[in-house]
Amino acid sequence: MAIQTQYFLLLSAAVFCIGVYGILTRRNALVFLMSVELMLNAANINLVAFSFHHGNLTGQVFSLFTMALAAAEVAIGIGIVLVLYRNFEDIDVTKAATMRW
Amino acid sequence: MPVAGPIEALLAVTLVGALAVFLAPDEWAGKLATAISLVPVAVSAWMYTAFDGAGNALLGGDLAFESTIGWVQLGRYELAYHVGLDGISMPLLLLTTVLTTLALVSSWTPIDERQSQFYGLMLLMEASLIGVFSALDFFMWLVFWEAVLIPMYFLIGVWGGPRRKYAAIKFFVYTNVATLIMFVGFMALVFGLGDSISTFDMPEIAQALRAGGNLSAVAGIQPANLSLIAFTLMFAGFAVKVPVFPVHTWLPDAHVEAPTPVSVMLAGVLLKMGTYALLRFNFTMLREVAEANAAIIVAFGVLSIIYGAMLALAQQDLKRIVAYSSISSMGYVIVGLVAFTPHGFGGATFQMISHGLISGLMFMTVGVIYNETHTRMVGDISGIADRMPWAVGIFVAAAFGYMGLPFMAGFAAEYLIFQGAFASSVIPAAPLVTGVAMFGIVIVAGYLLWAMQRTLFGEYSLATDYDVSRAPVHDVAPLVVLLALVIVLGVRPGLVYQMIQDAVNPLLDTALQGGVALW
Amino acid sequence: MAGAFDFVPAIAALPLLAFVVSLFAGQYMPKRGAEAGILATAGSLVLSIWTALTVAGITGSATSYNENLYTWVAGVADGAVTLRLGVLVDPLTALMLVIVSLIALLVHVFSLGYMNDEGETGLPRYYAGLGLFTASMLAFVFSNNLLMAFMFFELVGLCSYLLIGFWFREDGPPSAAKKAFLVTRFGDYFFLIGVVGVFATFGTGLFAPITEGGTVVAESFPQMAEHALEDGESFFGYSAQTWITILGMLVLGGVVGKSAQFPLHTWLPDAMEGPTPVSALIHAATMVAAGVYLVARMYGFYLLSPTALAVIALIGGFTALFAATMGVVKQELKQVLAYSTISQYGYMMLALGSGGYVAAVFHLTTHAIFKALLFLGAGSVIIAMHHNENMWDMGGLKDRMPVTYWTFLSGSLALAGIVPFAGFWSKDEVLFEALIHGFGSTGTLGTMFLVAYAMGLLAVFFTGFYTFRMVYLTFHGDARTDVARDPEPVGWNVKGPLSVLGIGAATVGLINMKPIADLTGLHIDFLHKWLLGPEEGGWPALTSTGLHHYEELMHNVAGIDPAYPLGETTTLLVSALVSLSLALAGVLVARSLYNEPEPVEHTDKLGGAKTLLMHNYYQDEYQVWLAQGVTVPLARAADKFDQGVVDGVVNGISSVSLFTGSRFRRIQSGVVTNYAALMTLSLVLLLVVFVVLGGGV
Amino acid sequence: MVVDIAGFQVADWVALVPSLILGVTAMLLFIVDSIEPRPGTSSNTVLAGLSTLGALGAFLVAGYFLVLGVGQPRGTGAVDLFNGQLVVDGMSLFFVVIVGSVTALVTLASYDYLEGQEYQAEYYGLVIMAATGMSLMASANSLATIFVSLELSSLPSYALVAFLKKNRGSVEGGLKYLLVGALSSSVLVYGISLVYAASGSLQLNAVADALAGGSSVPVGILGVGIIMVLLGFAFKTASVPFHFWAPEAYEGAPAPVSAFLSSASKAAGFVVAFRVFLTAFPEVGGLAGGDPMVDWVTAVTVLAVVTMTVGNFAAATQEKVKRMLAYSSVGHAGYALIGLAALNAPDQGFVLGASMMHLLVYGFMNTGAFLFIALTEHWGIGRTFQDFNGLSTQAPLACAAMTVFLFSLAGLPIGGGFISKLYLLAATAQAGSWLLGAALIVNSALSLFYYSRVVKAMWIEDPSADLEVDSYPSSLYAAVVIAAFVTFALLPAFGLLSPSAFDAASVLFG
Amino acid sequence: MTTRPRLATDVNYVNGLAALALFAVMGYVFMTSELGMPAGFADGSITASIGYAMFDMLDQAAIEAEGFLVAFIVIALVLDAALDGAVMLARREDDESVVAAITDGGRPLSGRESDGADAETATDDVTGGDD
Repeated sequence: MAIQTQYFLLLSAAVFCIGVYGILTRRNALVFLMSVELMLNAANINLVAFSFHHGNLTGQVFSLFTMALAAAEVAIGIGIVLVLYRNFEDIDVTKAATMRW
Repeated sequence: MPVAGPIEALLAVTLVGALAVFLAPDEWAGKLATAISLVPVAVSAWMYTAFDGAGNALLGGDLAFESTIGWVQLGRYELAYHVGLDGISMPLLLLTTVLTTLALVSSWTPIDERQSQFYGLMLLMEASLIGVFSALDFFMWLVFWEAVLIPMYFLIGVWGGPRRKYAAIKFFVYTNVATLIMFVGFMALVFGLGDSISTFDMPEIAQALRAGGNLSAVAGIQPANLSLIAFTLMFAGFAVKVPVFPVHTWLPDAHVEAPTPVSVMLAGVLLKMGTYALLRFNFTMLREVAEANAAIIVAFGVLSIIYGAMLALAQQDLKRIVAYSSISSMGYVIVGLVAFTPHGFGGATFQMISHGLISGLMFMTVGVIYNETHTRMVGDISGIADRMPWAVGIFVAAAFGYMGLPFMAGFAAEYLIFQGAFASSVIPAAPLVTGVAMFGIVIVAGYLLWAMQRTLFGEYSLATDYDVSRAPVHDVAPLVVLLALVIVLGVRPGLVYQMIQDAVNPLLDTALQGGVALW
Repeated sequence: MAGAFDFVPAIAALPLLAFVVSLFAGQYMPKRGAEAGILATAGSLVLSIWTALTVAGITGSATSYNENLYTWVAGVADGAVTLRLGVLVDPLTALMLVIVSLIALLVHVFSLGYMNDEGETGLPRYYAGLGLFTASMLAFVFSNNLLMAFMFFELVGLCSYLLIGFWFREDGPPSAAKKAFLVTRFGDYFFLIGVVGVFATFGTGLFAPITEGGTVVAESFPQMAEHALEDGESFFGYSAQTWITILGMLVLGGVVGKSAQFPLHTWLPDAMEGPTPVSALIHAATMVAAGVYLVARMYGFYLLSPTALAVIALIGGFTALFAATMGVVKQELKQVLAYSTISQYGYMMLALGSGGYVAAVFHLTTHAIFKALLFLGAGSVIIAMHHNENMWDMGGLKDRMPVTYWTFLSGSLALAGIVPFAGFWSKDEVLFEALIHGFGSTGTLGTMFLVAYAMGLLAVFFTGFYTFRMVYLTFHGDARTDVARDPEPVGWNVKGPLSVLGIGAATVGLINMKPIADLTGLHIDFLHKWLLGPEEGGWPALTSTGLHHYEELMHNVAGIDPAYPLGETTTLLVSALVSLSLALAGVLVARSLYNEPEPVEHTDKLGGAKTLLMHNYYQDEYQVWLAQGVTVPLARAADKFDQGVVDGVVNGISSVSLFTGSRFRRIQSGVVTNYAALMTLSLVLLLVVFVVLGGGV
Repeated sequence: MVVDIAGFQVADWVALVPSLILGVTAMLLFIVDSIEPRPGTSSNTVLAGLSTLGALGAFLVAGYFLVLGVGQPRGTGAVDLFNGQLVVDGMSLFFVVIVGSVTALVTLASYDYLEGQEYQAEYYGLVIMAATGMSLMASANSLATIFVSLELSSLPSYALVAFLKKNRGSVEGGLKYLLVGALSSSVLVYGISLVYAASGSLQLNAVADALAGGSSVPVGILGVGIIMVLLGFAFKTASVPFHFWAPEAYEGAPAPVSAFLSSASKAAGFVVAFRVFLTAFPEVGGLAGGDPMVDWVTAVTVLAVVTMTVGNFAAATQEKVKRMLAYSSVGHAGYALIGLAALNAPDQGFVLGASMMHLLVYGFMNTGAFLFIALTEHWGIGRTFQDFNGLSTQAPLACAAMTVFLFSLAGLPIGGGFISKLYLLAATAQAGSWLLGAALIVNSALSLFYYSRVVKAMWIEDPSADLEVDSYPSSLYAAVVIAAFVTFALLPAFGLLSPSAFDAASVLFG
Repeated sequence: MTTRPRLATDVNYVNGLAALALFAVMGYVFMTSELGMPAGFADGSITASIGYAMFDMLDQAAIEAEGFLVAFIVIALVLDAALDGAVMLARREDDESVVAAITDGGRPLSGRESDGADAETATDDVTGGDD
């Protein structure tokens, strides 16, 4: 007896929203990136779950790409956080707010 | 069909000439531009004599100097370079070329910096204006129509008076919005014509619309309402250019700030674009709507006449006086157009020409006086007739021309408009409305006479610290030419009125039914 | 065969040529352009006389002439009227042409003395103005349609403006010029509506039908109106009767303005700021007559509307009295003459309104002569007085300038209406016609005529009084100033015209001595016959501008008939005696008050009325108030409204947009966390709207 | 598989040559970078030349293909590659033309701009890599391909924005771009996962087929997915509400990068959006008639109105020219969104074609405008409007070019922007989308106001005493002038490309 | 100075509400959706099928999937680009001298004192902003 797919959806939504919550409430750039990872993985949950639901592997395969991409994104992200620190002496994302309006 | 006709020659000469003038050194840019602009004058004068058009350009008349080249295929619609003249556009074209040359000559004195840019832009503007009056493909017409704004923006913005930046941007944005609104209206019509139309050729569209029954619903709006909406949008758009109360406020600012030659072009030709477009679009293509809403339209016309004149009465700045009176004068055109009578249309078109000449003359004269006195305020000058007899003499003549003195062009135009409007079967209570509109001729006399009394006559005094002497010949010469033209047209209106009538009469040929009134 | 009629256009063209020559070449001529004007007006006079002789049948069979000569605007489409210029010559025209060109010539000559000899500058401009005026006036006179008449009517207004404002360096003349043009423009506004209306209604503005070989090829608008009235047509939703009245009243607006009738008379006294020859020519003899002439010209039209006639008569009668009373207290020579002019034109209007067509034309003729004379005489005095016009500074000039005095006296007697001078005959006829038509006409029309008559009669007394007050103050008594003791002598060019006119003023009344004719049965009412036509049947019926036709209309349409309460002859004599004795009474009162060596002002005796009269019944004040107290504030208010509201909305839209923009950019707080929050919120919002509420679930 | 290109029977992947050229160029640049003896020693000329050539090659080949009819009904018909993972049709080639031309201009201009900078090889490599991603986006026909190619264009862009490592603005812009981008890409991928959940496919045509069934589709899940996908693309196109990165990134980034992102990247975002929504979701949106399951047309309409309004209104009151252009870029995204919003029109191809043409013209005029900013940065005259005062006295040619850009952006007939904007307006009229039309008019007017502020500064205001332009960098100038010429030429020569756009657009509507 | 993650004390909980709202909406939509029972996979090696799918060898896969070859190649490029970009950003210059920051012009910026940089990191002369 397979679990109702809806509950996977609920789980992924929860993970997604936790990621969003992290982004919204925390100022640390690294935490920001981590939260994004959570959101990407929420998508992966869906992909895998619905891969099973639909009986094709498209979603599963795609989830692998998502992971790879997450890695690439973090690479660039870390790079930027580095230069951010060099310029602003901090990795608080709210500190880098010289340009606005 | 020949591709290189005289209209192409006009466009080419002005555009290439503009380029040449841009690159010319300041010292002789003015002379060069004037020399170049004589070519269009000569060509258009020749065109006038060789004019062989008949009927209305949009209603299947024979066009003079027509040429067509395919331009762009846009979706289903074919845009073309299509130019040609009829009895309405020929005089306006002539007005443009003549007035440009005279304005260029009148620039020699006041324009003393960045001259090559100034004269280049003036020629660019001439090119655009020639395009506006000769184009018969809507999109191409629109290109020229909007292209006029660009030189105008710079001409006011760079060489204008103290508030030139404000005036320039106001003019720019105001008229641009108007164009966009008008565009939506026209496109709604084109879409309403549906598959029967696959071009933006104005004659084709006009004939399809006048044939009746070709409109279909667009986006759920039924044909009758569609044409009403389109009419309203187009009227609103063109009204800004005319300008009609209450969308006129860009005009006084633009006029006051613009240097004299630019004011001349603005009042002399640019305002006519609005009424020309009204005639070509609203009153030709959607005649039935115009007739159904004649009461409202004529109300705008009369309001412009009286209100504009009242405003002129309250002004102290000579240029502002003339500017507001332009609003008043253009109101007559609206009244004439909406009369839907031969003399109404003809007189309105004739008024475009005559007001072009007379307001140009007025602005130039004010400019000549300004060149010497460096003030235009009524209270600052008096008795200037003592020092500049010829300029003042022409001023007086111009002012009387403006007041509609017989045997000057203005009287012919206004009389014909009144004659047309009085007998109109479209305007409700036509005699009464005409009578009210005519009261403008009293107010115009009031403010012009008042201004003349204060500035030209009395004991000589000047508030500014300048030594006033007689105006140089090249300042006065354009005035003389214009005055001569005004008188010639006043004595013999038929010189242009014949071809105008020939072109406007077809507008009245078929009675159209089914216009929806706004209320 | 080139007859006189082929040269009629040249009557106007010659002075026009003089205008051009004077304007551009005047400064190179010894008399600064006067030569051109004199030659041209002399030529015009000759041609006019030739024309008049032709009309009279002296050079052949009597004839008239009416042709369109120039198509000004051709109406191509159906229903588009064609506007033409043409020439109409009939007895009225011919008479007026002679008057105008004669006085123009005399004034040109007089100007040599008044302007050239006084060393004025700007004379080419002056003579150009005179030339243009003469041309326009003459062309107005022979206009064959209403539009052409209007066009030249306006042109004479322009010339009036230019000539009043001739001394532009002073403050007064430009202001007076402005006022003159503006007030007449106000009248012309109605006139123009009338013109447009006539053309719109009848499709033509012809005064008289154009005939060809005895058949009418183009009908005139009075005739068409007549037919419309008979056929009971209606125009623009009005019955023909009402509409004709409306049109007539509209045209009357121009008449009232130009002929300085109440309430648009206020410009004329101010117009005296202009050079005196100009006053003589334009503001006394000719241009001011244009209004009256116009009514006479289209008399066939006015006769169709009793209402219009009554209004004309009342305006005329009232103006005659009203202006005469104001003339009583004036201190300046030309002011007295100005009010007198207004008053005299009132008589003409009275005559026209009450069916006295011949009387009106008669008075027009005599008045042109004697008023021109008076103005030129005044001009002569002014030269002598070094341009001081105040009568209280004069006195005793009688002995020092006899030519001026005697001619002036001739004019004054004519003006006062003392037998046998010209004014007596014409004024008497005016009053007589008003009287008998007042008794004879039915209903309120007759009453109106009688009221108008009463006012006109009363004015006779005042006329006699102010005229001789003027004469006594100016010429009699002791000289009151040094200048008056030693006035500047005037030359032949002043005396010549004065003499011509002085003789005219004494004799011109002889052309229509109606009372004598009636009493003696002699046919010496030449003017009456002139207007009636050479034959018993009058002018060919087709012309429709003949007196015969008018008399028919008066009887048939307007219901104006003569009635003689005391019998025909007695009424005639009583009427003449009453007016003559009133005039004499006026003269005698003036004599008793002012004919003494050291006259003093008696105006204080008038009490409160003095202030009223000195202020011209506050007519100027209320008109100035209308202009400056009502119109200007209204214009200012409109300006405020325009700047504040109309333009304010435009600027407001711009400000609001920019303010909105400055708020919108605040959304971009610079803090990336906030961005994320906004993104999340908008995601939630979109989901709610388009998924939850959008029927997705 | 073989297709017929200009009479030659060639393998179907040949249709992909434009993208391949870009990809190969990117690889070459990496090789140059990695074999250089010491970092920064590679010749700027070689790098810039190579990238410009590559971009130009892609542009020319794509343009040539368009002319030949590759991928279009009159030629080969749409070329499906790799089982529908990629498709080469008129639209993809059209957008490769945009991307290629913009990239060429940007790399050309960068030659001068980067003078004396380190990491030039990386710079060009990243630019061309991003361009490769964008060209692939134009061809991507599966959500998977779309996602990865979108990331291929995004990730180098983050680095490019932060390219000036010692400049706080640049770094801050890069950071914000990255963070918003990361958030957006997770929203996008989550949306994709939900679309997959609803349809069981990622390939667009398969998605459309699966969703066409109707009754069994979980509409709610699909709706959330579609909205999230839409927002994911909104990020790429800098549309509200995912536009927040744009003003800062454009302002902080080196100006050529701003040009690149605001023109090419935006265009690529639009092509993806067009393709996804019109290939996969037409029936869902009710375009085939009937009630929409998920009314994304209305959603896009709302986004379009809000985007153009926010962008233009915020731009109106800016003090810095570059930031103004950044906001105006947001505004133009709103205009281009009309292509997906005014689809109630009977002639949908007209609407979409207008939008595509606008993006093409926009590519030149906006790139030109930002490159002009690059020029001013090169001169170091400052960034505010006042700093531009009287610039025309020093650099009339460049200022004239800038005037052409700005007026064309404002929709005046001095460049192709006139026609394209009017066509968008016409599209709203045809669809009866009065709201869109009114918003377009209001915003257009406002944009005229703020664009002309720059013009006013350059031509009307008097220069301050210390304004001095001491150098006239040739390649930057060349890029600006070429862009100006093309912008202007697109007015009379609009018809050269517009048939391609309208044909390509019409095809998508069957 | 944050150099490593710490328990945040300055968390912005208000913003967090947005996340909760999002969860509420998503949860509502998901839980009200009708989803049938999962179909499950066909028999065969999932891992192998994934591999085949990645290289477009779909005819050999036991379980159906779409091809991912293009995505595979592209992801390679993405990683490449990311690496390049990350290295470029992360690399520390030997020479700590300040390179002229091009985006900041040589002239004072108006109206923003805090813009630009501290004295030691930027060449900006932030004195006397005029507006």
